[in-house]
Amino acid sequence: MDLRYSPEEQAFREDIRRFLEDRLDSRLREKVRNGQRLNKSDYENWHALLNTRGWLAVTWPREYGGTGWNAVQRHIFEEECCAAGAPRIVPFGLNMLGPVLMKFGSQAQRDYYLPRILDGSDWWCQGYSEPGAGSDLASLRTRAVRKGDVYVVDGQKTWTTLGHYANRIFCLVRTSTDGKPQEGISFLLIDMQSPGIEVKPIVLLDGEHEVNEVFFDAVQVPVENLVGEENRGWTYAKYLLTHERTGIAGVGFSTTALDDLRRIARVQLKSGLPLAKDPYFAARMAKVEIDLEAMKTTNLRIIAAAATGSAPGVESSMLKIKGTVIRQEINDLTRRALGPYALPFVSEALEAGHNQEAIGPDYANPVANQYFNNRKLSIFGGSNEIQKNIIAKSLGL
Amino acid sequence: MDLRYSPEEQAFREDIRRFLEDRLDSRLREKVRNGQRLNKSDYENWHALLNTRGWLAVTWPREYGGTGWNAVQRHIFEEECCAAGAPRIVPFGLNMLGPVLMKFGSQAQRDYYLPRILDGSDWWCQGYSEPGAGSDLASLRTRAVRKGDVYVVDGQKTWTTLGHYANRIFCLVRTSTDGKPQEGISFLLIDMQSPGIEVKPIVLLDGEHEVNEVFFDAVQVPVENLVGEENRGWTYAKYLLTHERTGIAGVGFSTTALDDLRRIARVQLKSGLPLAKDPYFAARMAKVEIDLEAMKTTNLRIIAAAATGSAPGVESSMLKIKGTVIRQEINDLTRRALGPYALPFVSEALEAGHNQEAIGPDYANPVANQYFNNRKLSIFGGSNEIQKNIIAKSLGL
Amino acid sequence: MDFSHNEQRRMLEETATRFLRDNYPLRVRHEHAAATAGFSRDMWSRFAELGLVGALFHEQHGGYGGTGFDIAVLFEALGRSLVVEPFFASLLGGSLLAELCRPEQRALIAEIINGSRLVSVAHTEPQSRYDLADVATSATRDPHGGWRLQGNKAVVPNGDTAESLIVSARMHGTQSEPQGIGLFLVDARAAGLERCGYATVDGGRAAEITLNDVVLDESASLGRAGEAFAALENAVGLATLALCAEALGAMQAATDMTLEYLRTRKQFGVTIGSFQVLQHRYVELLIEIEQVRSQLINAASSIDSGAPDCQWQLSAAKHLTGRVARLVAEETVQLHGGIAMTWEYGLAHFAKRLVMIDHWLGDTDHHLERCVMLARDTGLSATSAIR
Amino acid sequence: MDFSHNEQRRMLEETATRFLRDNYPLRVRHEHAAATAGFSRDMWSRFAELGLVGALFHEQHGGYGGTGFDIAVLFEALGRSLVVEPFFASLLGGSLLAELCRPEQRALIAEIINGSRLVSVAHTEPQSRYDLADVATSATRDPHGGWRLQGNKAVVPNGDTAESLIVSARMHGTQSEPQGIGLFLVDARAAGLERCGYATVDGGRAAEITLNDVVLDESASLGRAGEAFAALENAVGLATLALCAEALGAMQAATDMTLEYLRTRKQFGVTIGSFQVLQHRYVELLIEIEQVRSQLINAASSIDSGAPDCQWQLSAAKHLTGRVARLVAEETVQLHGGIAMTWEYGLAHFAKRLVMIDHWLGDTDHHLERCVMLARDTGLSATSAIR
Repeated sequence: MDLRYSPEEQAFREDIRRFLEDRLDSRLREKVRNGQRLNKSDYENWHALLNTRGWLAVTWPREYGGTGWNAVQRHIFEEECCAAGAPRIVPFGLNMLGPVLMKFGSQAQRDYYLPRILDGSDWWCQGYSEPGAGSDLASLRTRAVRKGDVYVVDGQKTWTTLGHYANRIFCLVRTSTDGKPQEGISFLLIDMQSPGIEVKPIVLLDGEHEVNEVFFDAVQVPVENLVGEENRGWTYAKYLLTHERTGIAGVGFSTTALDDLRRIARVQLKSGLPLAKDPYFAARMAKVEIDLEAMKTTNLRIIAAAATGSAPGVESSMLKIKGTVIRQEINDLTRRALGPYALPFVSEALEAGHNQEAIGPDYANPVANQYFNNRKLSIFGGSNEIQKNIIAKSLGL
Repeated sequence: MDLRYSPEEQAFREDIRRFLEDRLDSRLREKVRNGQRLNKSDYENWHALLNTRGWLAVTWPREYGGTGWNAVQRHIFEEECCAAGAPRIVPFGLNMLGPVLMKFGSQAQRDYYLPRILDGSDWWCQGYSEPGAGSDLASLRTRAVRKGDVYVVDGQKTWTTLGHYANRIFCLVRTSTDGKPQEGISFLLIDMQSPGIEVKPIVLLDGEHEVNEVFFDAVQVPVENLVGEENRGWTYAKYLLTHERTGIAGVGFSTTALDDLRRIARVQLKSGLPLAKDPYFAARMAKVEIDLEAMKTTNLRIIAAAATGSAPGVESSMLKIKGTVIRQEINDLTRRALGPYALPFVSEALEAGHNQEAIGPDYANPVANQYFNNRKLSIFGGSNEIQKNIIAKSLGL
Repeated sequence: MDFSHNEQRRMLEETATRFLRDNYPLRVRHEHAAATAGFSRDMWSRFAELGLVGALFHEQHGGYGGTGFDIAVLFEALGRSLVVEPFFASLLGGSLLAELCRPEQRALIAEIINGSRLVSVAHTEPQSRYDLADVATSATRDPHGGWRLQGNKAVVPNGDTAESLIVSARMHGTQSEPQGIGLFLVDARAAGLERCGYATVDGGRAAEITLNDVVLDESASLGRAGEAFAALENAVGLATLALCAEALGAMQAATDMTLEYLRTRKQFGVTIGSFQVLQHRYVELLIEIEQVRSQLINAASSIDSGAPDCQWQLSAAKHLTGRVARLVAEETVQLHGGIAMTWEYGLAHFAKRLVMIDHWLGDTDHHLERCVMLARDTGLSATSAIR
Repeated sequence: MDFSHNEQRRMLEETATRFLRDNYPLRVRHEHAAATAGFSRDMWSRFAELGLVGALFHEQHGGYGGTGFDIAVLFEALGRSLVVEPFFASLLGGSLLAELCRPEQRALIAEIINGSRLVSVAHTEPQSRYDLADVATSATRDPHGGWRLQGNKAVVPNGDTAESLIVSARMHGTQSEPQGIGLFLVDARAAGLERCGYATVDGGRAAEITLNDVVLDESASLGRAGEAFAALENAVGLATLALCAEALGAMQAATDMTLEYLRTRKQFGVTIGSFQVLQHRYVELLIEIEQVRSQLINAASSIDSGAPDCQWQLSAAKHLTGRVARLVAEETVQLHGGIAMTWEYGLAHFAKRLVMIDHWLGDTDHHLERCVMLARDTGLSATSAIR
């Protein structure tokens, strides 16, 4: 039993830290730290920077241009990125589609698409959820009918994150209604410029445009864009969903968020004293700090198991549940910490160019919004209720 | 909107208070206040005292020797009894069987049994639960087969509270296996002295004997002891279970328990100061005090509605759930308040005669035990989960 | 004991509820909130005509209500429709005026009631958090008579549109002493008064206000010496009650929407309301909401009867409201799933208001601590609201 | 990074687990608990022979373990079987002796390890609650050399049967000063020492001890001046870790029983484990138990590496253990229903131990507060256990 990182791992961490210190654009870093809006080119620049260093495809093997890192290395990389104020890596091409193509795609698909993900030629988005099929993915109804060399696709996808930036979408579509709902699903790669595709924004509760609806009206998709076999898409989709994701507990995000909270609690005053010295608030902070401290080790235990090859099963569901609860709790405390200054919301101040004077403390503006926006954490990506069902099922209940 | 008691109600309260001050045996009062064990004659004396004053059958109409009180009066009576340190009224004959006999019993049954409940000739217990049928009462299997003038009863009941004191038991028995499980159940009155009945103690987690198993081996029960019609017992049982019970929220018990907790927190020291001044503990106490303050009014709102005739439906389920949670929370805080002195447990000190010196503060001995014993509150009498199911059903879910 | 409302209050409730149902769907609410003022002047006039503003005031001040229960009934209805018009600011400012104003200022209250004048209270300061006694803004005697105000005020509700502001300022004493606080009636266009308005997360508007040597007449000072803090505490008490009632209304709306969704939304071939986990979690909300209703009754009753534990009852109500409001907001969103995260579906707006009400006039921690302090200082323990 | 145990520790775990499985069913545990001593002397000897007592001590003191992880592994196994033999008292007393004893006292440790001597620590006092520095018992110099002890000790684990007691007493300073506390090795039969033994709710035994002018040799004083408190803190740290590990073992046993029950018990014609509400509540327990396991690893690691935040990690572990232990106890009882309330069915005994562990060496509130204080005093914030 040894909780220390090996000298190699520590050197690896140093490498990353130095790289980020030297090369991460300070304007971008500030935007992330201040909770301001990132635009498309912010992400593109960040991806390009990582790609020059060969660190973009952290889950890919070296033969495809990936890092070949193990789970612990990926974890260190994520920790350092969070700590440095780097944007997240947009996961759709890199962490979702990439692994599916490597395992189930044709040689031609791999040769064509994987390099384009790395060099930024393609921005992928995900076409899984539908208005009638959220947690119950298998009941999806977007139809693809084969006509000669093309599939004709009709239907609607929703919750398509950053779909307005994407030029390609990978979709689950129904190619058969025989058998169980899962059995007639296929996995298609679709060009967003195809005639018949329309992207409509969904404005979220904080007024932000982050997700979309995507409509398909007789969209023609070449049959060579089918991944694997027809009607086997459910298998590929599940592979994608359960594919080991180191970041699922969000420990890096929570750590940064708790640091922010602590900083705020040291300067926010309550009856003239720092809020951090108020017994009630200090106890609330200590509680979540303890939860997070334990979660760091829970996370690493599972990562370490994954690094030695034993695949994390229900453990990733546990990480998802407790990890999101902790993150949401930190968001909640940060909101509380502000007192009345949680109320003002100046949307324009989320833009980097904004230079009007802040209302209240300069860290206050995005806080309440972040609290509300992060309610999604326990809903999206398989709601916490679904995760509990999965765990219960694995126990034979 | 007026939360004040009317002058009549205040006078009524005064009457009761004076009666309890004058007549409630001080030895008995001390036993209750110190959490010591009550024996059979303690209960019998208390019933007899109330009966002399005509206040024993608080839920009965005057024509049967009851008080004829409305719900608010009953509530006042319960509050005063709790505050005075009176024992509870044993409910099986008075609050459970009595109303059933009045509504569904024969004239002969009413004439014979009701006076015997009042004068203490009969101590009833309840034969509902079975080992295989706890929350799922309808699946009960104790069988009664009619043979001439008698039913022959075979089977087993469990969780029979104070069954070792009782000379009679009212039982749900299966008289038919046709139709739905509910449809073949009958309601029988059984003499505990009948040959073939055996009562075995169940020792609870605190080492106390409070509940029993009752075994029936070819017990002969005269057919005139059937209440109402054969196979209609489910209706009577449900009437009994849903029959309006003012005390279900346990507000009187919680109030007394919170008073005790407050008294303890004023004398228990933490770092030389009263625990009641410790910010953490004070906040915990204030929280449950607020919950209880709100619950008092929730309780009265429902009682007031019942007093004007509108029957409380799911509201009594709400009272049960929140009322037990509050009581358990107070028990938990009292346990915490004691610090290390929650640990000693001298069983003999629960006897009234005991006069060895106490271990730790004199209020400490029964506290942890009470906490554990009262875990039953959310299980027995329809578990809180069953109550939530009932509410959900009533909402059409 | 009587838990029903009298005839007049039932009428108030019906009037408000019917009018809002017919004239104030969520779409209209969003339009009003998006306007420059953050509400509709026209709608405000209609509310006034209907007598809803007058319901905030006692007859002796020209109103038709003003008791704790009047305010509770009205704000519960406002909360069900998420009304953004300035009832809260008007209650705060109007109650202060009603308690303290000079005879010649009484016309102002009539103007508030008929909807022609908007008043708010500039009390909170950048450093004061929820501490009512923390006032750094100074009021100094002008050698030529009158007063000069200097300082900063924070998050003043509807402070950007109010024509009149009641400003608290320290006449003497240290920064957090209740004594020495004065209240001043200030014209929002007064020289030296600057205001910076902004939207709030929950759909309203507020302002930061700078008082840079604002010169006031003698008559601007409200009430007699030493009266201000008690009057402030009373007005804030009524406004706290109002927020609890508004939250109660919003909780009901949020849970009603959720029940409807649980009954109709299908997943895995069945309505999601058939899942036992969602049933139980929904039921837990209902139980807590009943508790909030009860404590609201306790608090309103304690105001109306002038009970000695009135401040405890109010803090208990605000604490419980804050605790339950967060639970209801988070759980109704979670029970819905993704759709609740959208602007289009209405629930999120209720959730935002429910959570942010905690940031007005003291959050759940502040009021729990206040309950502890009140009980400790006065020796008042759980004297029940029911007497 | 390596989360697996080394060979020796895996053997310790296997030995303890196998022996307990074969020789220590709950029925046997109850027999031992009901004995006058509250445990079985014979079983204690067998544990000692097996090397389980020696696992509490470092090699340099004649043991075969003594690290945080050794203690964690052993007590987790003891917790799964609810062992009542005096491992806890022996760890507390033995660690103190090992750290402070004079050369001539080292034979005592060998006697502890071979099971022939039982030692406990009489430190807590009637007024001290969980405050380690609060010692009113006095140690005064005897004019003829040696010491005289005067005072009262409370809830001393196995204090009624221990042959040797390590008694803390104040040599100088005010009642809650860490400095000035001394530790004394006292024969339990010493003149002036009275003890009153009793059962504890969780199946063990403890004693109240009165020291009425107990006269001691000079050699009874352990350690050099000023060392006592630090040694006490270390020994209590190890014992705290042990309690957390024992709780973890008991939590596993309780949830395993519950899973079995959920899978087999039928109601309404189906296994109760098919009810989604019970599934989710059970899953929530498992998640929290994994968190306790993680924090136990953090704390053990911080002890073994002498990390500067070791006390924070220990308090974090005890806080989390207290919080989760109550949850697991209450929820596993509730998930069972009535049967869990009986003495006969085993679960209640695990539930009682789980809840009462909170009352040994500081409850969940005490340790949360301690985390706040430690972070505040030392400026240590979340330095992670993972380095």
